Amino acid sequence: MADVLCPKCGESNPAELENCQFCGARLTPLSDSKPVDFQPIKVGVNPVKEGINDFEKVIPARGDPIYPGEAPTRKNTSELEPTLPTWLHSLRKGQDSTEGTSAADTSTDQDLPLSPVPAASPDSSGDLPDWLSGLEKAASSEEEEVPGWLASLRGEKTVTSVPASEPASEPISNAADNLSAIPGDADWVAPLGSEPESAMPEITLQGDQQGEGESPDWLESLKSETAAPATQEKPASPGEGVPDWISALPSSSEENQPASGQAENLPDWLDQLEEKAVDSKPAQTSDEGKTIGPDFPDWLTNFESAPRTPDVTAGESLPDWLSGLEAKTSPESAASAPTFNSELPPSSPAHGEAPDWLSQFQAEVNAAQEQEAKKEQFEVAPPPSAQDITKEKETGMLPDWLAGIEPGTVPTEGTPALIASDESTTPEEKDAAAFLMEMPDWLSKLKPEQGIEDDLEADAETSNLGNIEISELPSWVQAMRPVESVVAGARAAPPDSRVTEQMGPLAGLHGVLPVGPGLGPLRKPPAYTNILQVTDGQQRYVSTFERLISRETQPQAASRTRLASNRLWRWLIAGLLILAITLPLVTGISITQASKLQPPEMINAFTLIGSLPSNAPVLVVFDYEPALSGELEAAAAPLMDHLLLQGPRLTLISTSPTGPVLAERFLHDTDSSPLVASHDYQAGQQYVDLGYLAGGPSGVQYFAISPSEAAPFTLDGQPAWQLPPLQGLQKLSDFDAIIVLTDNADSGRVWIEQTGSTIGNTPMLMVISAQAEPMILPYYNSGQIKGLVTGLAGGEAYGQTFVSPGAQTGLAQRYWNAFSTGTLVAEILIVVGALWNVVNGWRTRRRKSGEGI
Amino acid sequence: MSIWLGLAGFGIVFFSAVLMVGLSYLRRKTPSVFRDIPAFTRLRQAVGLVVEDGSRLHVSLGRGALTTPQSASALAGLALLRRLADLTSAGDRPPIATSGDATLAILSQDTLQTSAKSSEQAVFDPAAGRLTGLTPFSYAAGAIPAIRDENVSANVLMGNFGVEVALLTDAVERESTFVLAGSDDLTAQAVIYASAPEPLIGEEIYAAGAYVESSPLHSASLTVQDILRWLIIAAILVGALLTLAGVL
Amino acid sequence: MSAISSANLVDLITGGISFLLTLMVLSYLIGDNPAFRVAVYIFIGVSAGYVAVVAWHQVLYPRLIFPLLSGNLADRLLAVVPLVLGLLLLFKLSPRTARLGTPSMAFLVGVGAAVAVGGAVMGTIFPQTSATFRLPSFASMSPELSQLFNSTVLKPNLEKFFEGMVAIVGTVATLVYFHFGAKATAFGPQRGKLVNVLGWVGQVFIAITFGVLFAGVFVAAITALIERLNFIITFLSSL
Amino acid sequence: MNRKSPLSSFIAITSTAIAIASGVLVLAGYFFAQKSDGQASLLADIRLALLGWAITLAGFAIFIGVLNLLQAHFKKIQQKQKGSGYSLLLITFLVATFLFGLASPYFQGGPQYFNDVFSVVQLPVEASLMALLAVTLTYASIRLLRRRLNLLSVIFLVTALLILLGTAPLPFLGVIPGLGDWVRPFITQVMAAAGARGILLGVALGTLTTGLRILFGADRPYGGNK
Repeated sequence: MADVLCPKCGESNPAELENCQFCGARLTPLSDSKPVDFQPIKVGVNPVKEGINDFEKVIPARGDPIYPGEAPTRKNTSELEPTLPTWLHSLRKGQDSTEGTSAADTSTDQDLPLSPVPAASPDSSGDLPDWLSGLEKAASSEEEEVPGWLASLRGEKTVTSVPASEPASEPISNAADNLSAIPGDADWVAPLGSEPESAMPEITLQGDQQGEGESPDWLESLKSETAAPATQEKPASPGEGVPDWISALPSSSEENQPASGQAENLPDWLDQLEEKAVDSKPAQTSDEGKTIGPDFPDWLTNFESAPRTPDVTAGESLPDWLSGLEAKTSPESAASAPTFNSELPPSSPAHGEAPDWLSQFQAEVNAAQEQEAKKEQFEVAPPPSAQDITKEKETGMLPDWLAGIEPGTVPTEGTPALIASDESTTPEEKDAAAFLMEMPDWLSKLKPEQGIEDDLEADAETSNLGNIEISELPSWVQAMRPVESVVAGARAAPPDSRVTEQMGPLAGLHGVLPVGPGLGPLRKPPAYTNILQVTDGQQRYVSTFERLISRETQPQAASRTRLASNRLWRWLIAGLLILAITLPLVTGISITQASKLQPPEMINAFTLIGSLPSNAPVLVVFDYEPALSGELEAAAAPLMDHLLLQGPRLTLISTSPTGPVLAERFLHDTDSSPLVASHDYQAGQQYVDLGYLAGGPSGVQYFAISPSEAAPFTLDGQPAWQLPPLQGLQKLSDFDAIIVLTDNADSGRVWIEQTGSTIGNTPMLMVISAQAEPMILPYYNSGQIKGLVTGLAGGEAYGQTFVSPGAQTGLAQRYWNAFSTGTLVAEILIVVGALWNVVNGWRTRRRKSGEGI
Repeated sequence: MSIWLGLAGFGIVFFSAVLMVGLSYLRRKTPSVFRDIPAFTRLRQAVGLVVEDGSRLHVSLGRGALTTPQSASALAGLALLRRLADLTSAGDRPPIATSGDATLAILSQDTLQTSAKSSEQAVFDPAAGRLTGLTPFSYAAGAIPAIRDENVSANVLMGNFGVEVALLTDAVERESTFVLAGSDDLTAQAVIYASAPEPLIGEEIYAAGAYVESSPLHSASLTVQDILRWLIIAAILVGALLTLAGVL
Repeated sequence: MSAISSANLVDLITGGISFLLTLMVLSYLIGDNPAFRVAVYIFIGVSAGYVAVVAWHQVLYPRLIFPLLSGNLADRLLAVVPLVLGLLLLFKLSPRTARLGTPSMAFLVGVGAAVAVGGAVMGTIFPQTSATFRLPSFASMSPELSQLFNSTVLKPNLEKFFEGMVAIVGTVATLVYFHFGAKATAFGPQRGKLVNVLGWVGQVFIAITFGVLFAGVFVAAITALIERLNFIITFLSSL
Repeated sequence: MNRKSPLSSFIAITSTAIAIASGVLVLAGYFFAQKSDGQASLLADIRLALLGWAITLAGFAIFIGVLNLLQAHFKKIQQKQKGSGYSLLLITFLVATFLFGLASPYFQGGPQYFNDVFSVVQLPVEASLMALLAVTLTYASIRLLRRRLNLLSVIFLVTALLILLGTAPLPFLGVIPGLGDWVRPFITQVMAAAGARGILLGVALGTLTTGLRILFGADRPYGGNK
């Protein structure tokens, strides 16, 4: 690049000149622009928007842009100028802030060209030791300009993590002040300071002292920029970087105010604050993405794709970076995992390209035919966003947009990814994740190069991403142009009013960005878009995009159609089961001989009951739901029959509200439990119902410690412990036996574990539903339960072992035949049905694959 | 003896508490990676579809009373509900939360209200957080209409259920909508394993926070679980060796 | 005479209601229908009312009202706290005032969390861990070498030993399966080889466990079906 | 959540304080329940007191819940929403049951009649719902292989079938020898017990961390901001 064209007059000047020899307009910044420009933007939150609004605002401040109507071919280099302010501004900000704090900066500037890394380290070690290390590591592994990037990346990291918690925790206004009072605020200096270091290498390559010369008016420009949002903190300034900043703050500070006050949950609110502050990044990168005029999609795709280069290269050298990348996949979003994985491969080629892509870009700056090539892309570039705008307008599917952006930002960025795990508390992030499904499809369409070909495969999509990195940068450079014209028109406007742009694709920016907490990208945006001048070219893309959307909704329909429920099967099962059960019940024929199984645990229960003295105090716990009363009554009837024959004093209690009634019913209802009801036990004389013991485990423990305090009253509200059945009972161990009837392994465990310390030598028996067996049996094996009767089978076996004197058959025996036939039918149904389903599924799958081929 | 047991218990809790805090700060620098749980991936997709087609999300929190150890699963469910409520905050209709315990119902209303406020939705319908019944089966039966009648396209059953969960999964199956189900109760898990397309097994329900929200503290909790897990395994193996040697 | 008939009448009515409700619920097998809905809503109403009554008779009255009315000063003071917290809960009835009830819920949640933690550590982690390594010790197995070959001592012990080993492997493998930590790779998060292998074994154990539990639930369900059908049959036959 | 009034932030702060304090106290009561002499410690007493309050409060909450239920269904009826007839039914039976239950102790045979209400309405419906599961579960296990066709599903089904065969006797054959007395016990008592233990331990770990997050005040389901 021997000559530089003056942005103002277009005359060519020697490269070493910093001002145009003809018109005096500044020249040099241009060349610095590219490297620094996209660094801050791609890397972190603020840089992105800073970049943007710098770009908006500095344009007027800086020399004349190209005049509208001038042929791009002639003005190719000057077209690039618009891009200056972005980097320049961030650079300046960085510098003056660092000047404001540490004079070391200027010295570092001189050092930098010689050895970037040491240059960065001295004052980085000053305030940000942690990224220094990363910087050094990076430097070792990267070529010339990469250390700078790394530094900035590192810097960004600290930006987000260090100061974030500060402003976020205080009212918005303070936060805004923090922003405006940059040199004063240490937190601010850290991140800002980190940026120039990152930028240094490039700066020093081309005239850095010039950069310092200008500092005063940058300072004020910087001030104006930060002051503006500070003063007007309202949703109307989305295009702004800083307003976003703030808009992010309310969400955090607001949500955290209660929290921030209290000391107890310090860890919580602290990390929340950090999260929130960090959120501002994805929040508004995406917001800009969807709201800002045509060029922004490309911006973003650029900025997202660009950082990939250093990160991935670093990824190999720096494990923690890599982990940073990994971090995206699992904790943040399972959904993003697939896309991320699929993206990694292309990204590695990407980093291969990016460095030379950089240099190549520098070379290209002045090459006209290159510009031509890019002009094509420029024509292509805006539409995607045009589509987006219309898209927001019609369908509130912004999240897709976000999704489209996120995968770019999120998995690829090294350092931000570290933060990303925090970010994901923003709705936006979630949405992005939630929508990642659709993203690949249409994002790929968004890429101008990709046009309208649609392939849903992730790898195809990622290959697109790969291309973007190389091809799209020019398009955003081009994209500056319309903005130029706008700004040129509004040049005279004061710094603040630059916020509100009247026309051009960027117009309406500010009405657009959702500001404020929880305003997720899912929000349907206000109808600002009607002030957009939609060219027929954009119209074309709108229609294209609608097509894309319509296509995109198809997989949704597909994913909706799950296995349809099969009524026929249900009816068949129901019919057969009912038939198989009813027949034996009605006919009463015995087709099954009595169970010969005599489980040892059942035998133990039997002998234990048999060994009880008469009038022995026995505690019976009714801990089952009415739903399982059928099974438990059948299972427990023989045992209870056997027990009542010994004439014990019963104490009934239950930890489920319905237990007491079930107990009463079990003791008295002749239909449901003829065996037991036949003993006709009398409340108050032979048994006491202590009713419902509230409080679950703690209630049980309370009861275990002091029964009379935990359950002072009977079911009908009279003091229980004076009644005859409870005479002389104080402790749990005073009972001769404890019998727990439960359908639920948990309540069984509770009784075993909570009473363990106070039960003494009192044996505990259990009658359990078959479903609880695996969890309860171990306690029998470990001796904590002395006997166990499990389900219908256990009851039947008990009935076989203990023949009631009245020779009545219990429910278990009556059910036994039906049980055997019913289960058999069910088994057959399961086997047949399962096989049928397997074959069916296999057939359909094969048919599908057949269609696929 | 039981004093020592108590001390040991305290030790474990204290240890994990310190670990959680410490890790949650480390996590900020180097987040941890967790194994893929497809159920959560599908949940995200389902939630996305819910917002898109204006249908509703239904979260059922089970019936674990707060005063019982089963409360934890419900609390995990509530944390998930908050996230999902935020995610769907811009959807046409807020999610429905059904529960079988009064305290849970109140908490679900609080959660939904908080989410509605933070997402600046003026309208909050208290009927969105419902108590559908006070006994397990009445709760399940009461939740069935919510699944069927309210244009629900995605269901999340997370909390303390018993076998009655089969009624819910069956109702969902009849509607052929999405369901993500998990419980701390083993029997319920078995039923879910058989009847739900997206079962969450064992402690996976407690990982929901980390997988859907991934705040440092949540991912730290998972790491703490892993650490304790291996401690327990070590204890088991050592104990086994000692018993073999006859020491214990 | 009239007493008997009236008793029969009562039985007939009660039995008839239960019979109808049973049929209405079972009609769900055909598909969701109004009859089922009616039965369910009646059921919800009744059960809610029932639980509320139980809560009053078994919780609020003995724990709150009784101490307040006829307790000593300490009792009353102790009862005042839940009374206040309970009254605060009333604010939860309206979304506008709901905030005022928050402290009560916070109290409940705090206690609930503590109960959960305490129960998990003292109620599950300790007992289950210690229960896992119940192996017959070799010491008990063979006090003397001669006894080692005494099958009456050895065989049951060896069985126990084998079972104990399976139990340990199963428990450990299952625990390992849940291990969350992983390394991100190009193919998504991957866990270590050992973890994967053990985790797979664990999955098999989990599948078996669920199979057993599922069978148990199924048996319980089919027993309930038998009980219901038996009820229907007996009722019809009693007509 | 609440930037509006200092009151609400005050409430939020106190609430979190209450949650953490009560939780820590109860937890301490768990671990330091006994003094060295085996007597219950002060912490244990405090814990019991707090639990007592919690239980009472839960009782209160039941009434709040019932009122919420009534509110919701009243609203349905007012807005003439679909199914408001059911709501009317629900409300009627709820109120009737409740009033009857409250009054029952105070007239002759009241409790008995109240129990009848339970066993006439609630019990049959619940039992029938459980009975429905017999069909539902059969259907589910049939669909399982359609949903997830993998080795684990097969193992699951085979185990379930083995257990069923080992539990229920076959008509005319009885329980298959060896299956009921050896295979089933081994699977149930050894393998399933081991798996269950592993899962329970895992669940306990999850419970532990979840509870701790509450005790940190990190998760605040009670209308905090998380």
